Amino acid sequence: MAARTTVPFGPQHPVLPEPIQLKITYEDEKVVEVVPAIGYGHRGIEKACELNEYTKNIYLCERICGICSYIHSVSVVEVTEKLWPVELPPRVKYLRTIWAEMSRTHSHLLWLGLLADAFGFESMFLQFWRIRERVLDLLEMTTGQRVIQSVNVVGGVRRDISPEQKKTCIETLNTVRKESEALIKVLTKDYTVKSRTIGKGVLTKEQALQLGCAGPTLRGSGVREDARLTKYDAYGELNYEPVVEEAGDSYARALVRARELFQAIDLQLEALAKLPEGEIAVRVRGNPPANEDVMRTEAPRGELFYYAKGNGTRNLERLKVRTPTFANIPSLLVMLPGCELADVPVIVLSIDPCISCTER
Amino acid sequence: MIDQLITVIVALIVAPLIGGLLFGFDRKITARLQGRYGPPIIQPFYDFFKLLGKQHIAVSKLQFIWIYGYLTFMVVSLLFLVLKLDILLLVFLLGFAGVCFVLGAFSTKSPYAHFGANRELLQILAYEPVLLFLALGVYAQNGSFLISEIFKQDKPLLFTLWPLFIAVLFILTIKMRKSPFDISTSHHAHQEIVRGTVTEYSGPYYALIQLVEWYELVLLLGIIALFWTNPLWVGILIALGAFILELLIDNIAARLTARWMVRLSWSVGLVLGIINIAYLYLTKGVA
Amino acid sequence: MMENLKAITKDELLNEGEKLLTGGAKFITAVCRDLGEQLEVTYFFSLKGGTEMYPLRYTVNKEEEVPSFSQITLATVLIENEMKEMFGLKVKDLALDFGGHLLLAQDSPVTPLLKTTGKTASKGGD
Amino acid sequence: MPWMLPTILKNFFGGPATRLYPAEVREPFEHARGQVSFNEDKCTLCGTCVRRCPAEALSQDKEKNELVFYPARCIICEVCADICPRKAIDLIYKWRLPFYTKPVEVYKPRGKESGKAEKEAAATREPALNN
Repeated sequence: MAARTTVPFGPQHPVLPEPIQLKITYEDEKVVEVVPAIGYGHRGIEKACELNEYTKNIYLCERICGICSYIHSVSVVEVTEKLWPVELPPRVKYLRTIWAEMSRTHSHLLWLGLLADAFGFESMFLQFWRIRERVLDLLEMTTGQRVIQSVNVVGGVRRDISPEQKKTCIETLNTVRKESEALIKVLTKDYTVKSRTIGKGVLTKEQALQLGCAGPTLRGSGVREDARLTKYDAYGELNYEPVVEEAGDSYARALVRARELFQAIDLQLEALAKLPEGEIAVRVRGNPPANEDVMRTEAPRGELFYYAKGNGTRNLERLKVRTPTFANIPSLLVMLPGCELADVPVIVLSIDPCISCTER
Repeated sequence: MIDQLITVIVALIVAPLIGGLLFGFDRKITARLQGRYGPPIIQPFYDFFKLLGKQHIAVSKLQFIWIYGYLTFMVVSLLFLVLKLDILLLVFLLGFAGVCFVLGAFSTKSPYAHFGANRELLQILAYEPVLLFLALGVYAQNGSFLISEIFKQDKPLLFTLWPLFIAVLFILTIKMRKSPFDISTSHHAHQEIVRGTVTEYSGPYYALIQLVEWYELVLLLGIIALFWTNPLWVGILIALGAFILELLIDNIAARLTARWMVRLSWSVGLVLGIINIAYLYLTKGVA
Repeated sequence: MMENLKAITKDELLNEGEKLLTGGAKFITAVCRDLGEQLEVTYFFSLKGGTEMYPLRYTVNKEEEVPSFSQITLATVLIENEMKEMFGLKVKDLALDFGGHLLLAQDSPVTPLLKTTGKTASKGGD
Repeated sequence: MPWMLPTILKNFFGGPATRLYPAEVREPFEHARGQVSFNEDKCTLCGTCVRRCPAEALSQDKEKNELVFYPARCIICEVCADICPRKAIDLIYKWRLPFYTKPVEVYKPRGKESGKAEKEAAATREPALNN
C-alpha cells in the first residue's frame, strides 16, 4: 500500500508551535515532498523602522524575536553606530559581549529542551528548561528584564554590572555548567537519544554552503564559519574558536549547540574577568549621516545580518534584517524528503526554526 | 451466583476508581521525577467530570459504535479476570478491544488519527503474540487455561514463568503508552501525530476513552499480579512495583519508532516466551 | 562604509555570482532599495569563514525584468520572492515562485516597501 | 538509557524546583523593571517623555493640563524614566496585574506651580544621551 497522504505540519496546530506551514506529502510514513508556506506572522517591521525615529528602532527590532532579542538589539544599535561611526568605550563592548553570550546560553538550553521534547524525552526537556531559568534570572538581575532586555542605546548601554552582580554571575554560571554537563552526558551516551538523531536529516558540506545555511546548521556540516570571527564587540580580545562538527546530521547539530553552550559560558567568564573599567555610554549627537553599512552578528541560531542606510534625518532610509532561519529554511527542502514521519519534528527542529523572526 | 454478581458489580465500580487513582499517582510521581509539583492525586477525576460536561461533537457516527465496543470488550475482559475465567479468551477479548480502538480511529478522516491507527495496529502486532504465549505458558504450567486454577497452585507462576514475566513488562510499557513506546497516542508525541488515535475524540467521548484506559491499567496490573497469587498481596505489590518501574523508564528514555518497537518485542518478547514454554514442555512433559 | 562593493549590471549578476560561489563563497542575502525612479539591488556574499564580504550591486528601472539567481542556488529563492512582493521587482525564472504570496496575503497592500505607495502605518498597541 | 537516572532520582528526593506561583512569589531583583509610576507633584508636562516613548503609550493635553498614560501599550523600556528632566517618572518593581479592559490613566501634573523658573531650565536642557 503506497497511499499518499498530505499532512499539514503547522501553522496554529500542536504539531509545531511556530507559524510555518509545511505541506508534507507522505507515502505510508515516508516523506516524499515538502512545500513550505510562511507569512502567517508578518508584521512589517522593516517598514515601521523606516517610519520610526532611529532611536525607537531599537525597541522595535528587539521584538523581532523573543529568544535572540538581545542580539537583535545589539545589531540594530551597532549598525546605526557604524553610520557615524561612533567609537565605543571598551566596557560597553565587553558588557554587550557578556549579555550576548548569556542570551546564547539560554537560547541553546531552550533548544536542547525542545529537541528532547521532539523525540518525547519529557524529563530531559524540563530539566534543560530548569537550568535555563538560572540564566534568565541572571539577565533579569543585570539588565532588569528576563526576555526583552531593552538595555542598549546608540552609543552605549543603560545598565552596568556591579562587582556584587559579577560575583553572582560567576557563581551561577559555574552551577549552570555543572548541571548542563550531567545532561549533555545523557545526550551523548543515551541509546534512545542517539538512535533518534544520528543519521537523520543529513546535510553535506557542499549542500550547506550552496544553500547558504547559517549558524549551527552550517557548522554542524563541517564549515568553519561564524560571524564572531569578524571580531565585533569584544570577540577579538577573547579566546574564541568556532565549534565545528563534521557529520552534518541532527546529532551533529545538537552537539554543536551543546559544545557552544559550554563555550558561551567560558566566554562569559573570560569577559567578566577581563571587564575593563570606564564609561558605559558615549554621547551621540545629531542624526545618522547619509551612509550605508552592514552589521553581521552571530545570533544563537546563526548569522544575523543588518543593513542600514541613513539619509541625514532622524529616520533611516532603509533597514534590512535577515534572520538566520530565513537562510536555513531552504535546507529543509533538501533534508526532509526521504525521511520518516517520526523524524520530521527532529529534523525541522534541528535547524532551530524561529518563524516569527523570519517574517519580521 | 449471587456472589459472582456482587463481584462483578464491585469490580465495575472499584476498577475505574483504582485506575484513576493510579493515573493520578502516575502524574504526581512523574512530576516529582521532573522536579515539578504536579497536580493533585484526584486530578484525573476532575478531568473526567469536566470532559463529561462538554459538548457532544460527532465527527463520524461510526466512531461511537467502536468506542462503545472498545469499552465493552475491555470491561468484559476485566470481568474474565475477576471471575477467574479463561485466560486465553481474556487475551483474545483484549485483542478485540484493541481492534475496536483502531477502527474507531480509522472511521474518522483525520490523517493524524490514521497514522495513529496504523501504529496502534503495529502495537497490537507487537504485544498480542506475547500475551498468547503467556496464556500458553499458564497452560503448560497448570494444564488448564482457567485463572481459578492459578489461584489453586501453591507455587507462584513467577518461579517457572519469569522469562514471560519480563516479556509482559515490555507489554505493560506498550499498553501504558510510555516512552520508549509512546508511539500511537501519547501525551507528548504532539509534534508528530498530535494525539494519534484519539485526536478526533472530544468531550464525553474522550472521557469514555479515559475510562477505558483506567479499566485497562487495572486489568494489566491484575495480569501481572497473577504471577504470584498465593498470597495475592505479594502479586499486587509486584504489580505496583512494575507500575513504578514503568514511570522510571518513561522518564529516562526517548520515544522510539514503531518499527523498532515491533523488532524489539518480537525478538526479545517472543524469544523469551518460546524458550520459556519449550523449557516447560521439556521438563514437565505436558502435551 | 561597505568594503569590496562592486557595481555590476543586471546581466552580469549570474556570472559574477557564480564565480564567487565556485570560489567557496556563501550567499548571505540581497537588499533592495527604492531610489525613486529606480531600484537598487545588492547581493551579499561571504567568504573566508564569514570574515570577508562581497556585495554585488546593480540598479534597474522599476519596470525592467531582472534575472533570478535561484537558477544557480536555491538559497536565494525566499529573498527574491520577498523583493518581488515588497518592491515589485520583476524577477523572472524563479526556481520556486510563490506568486506574490510568500509573506503577503490576498488582501494585503501591494509592494508595501516602496516609498511612493507606502502609507503611514497606524501605530500604537491598541 | 540509565544516564538520566541520577538526575531524576535527585529531582524526586530533592523536592520540586518550581514554585506554587500565585501563592508563593519570588522577590524581584533590585532593579527589575516592573511598571511605570508618575509623580504628579514633580511633572511639569514638558512633553519629553511623550516624544521619546517608543510605544507611544503617552500623550499630553496642554490645555487641560493632562498627561495620559495607556498601560496596555507600555513596553516597560524605562526610556521615559531615564530621560525625564524632573525625575518625575519612576519604575517600581512590582508587576501590573493582567487586565480585561485596556485602562487609561490620566495625570494632572502640578509641577508647574511648584517651580516655574526651574521648569524653564529643565525643558530646554538636553538629556545626557541622545536616546
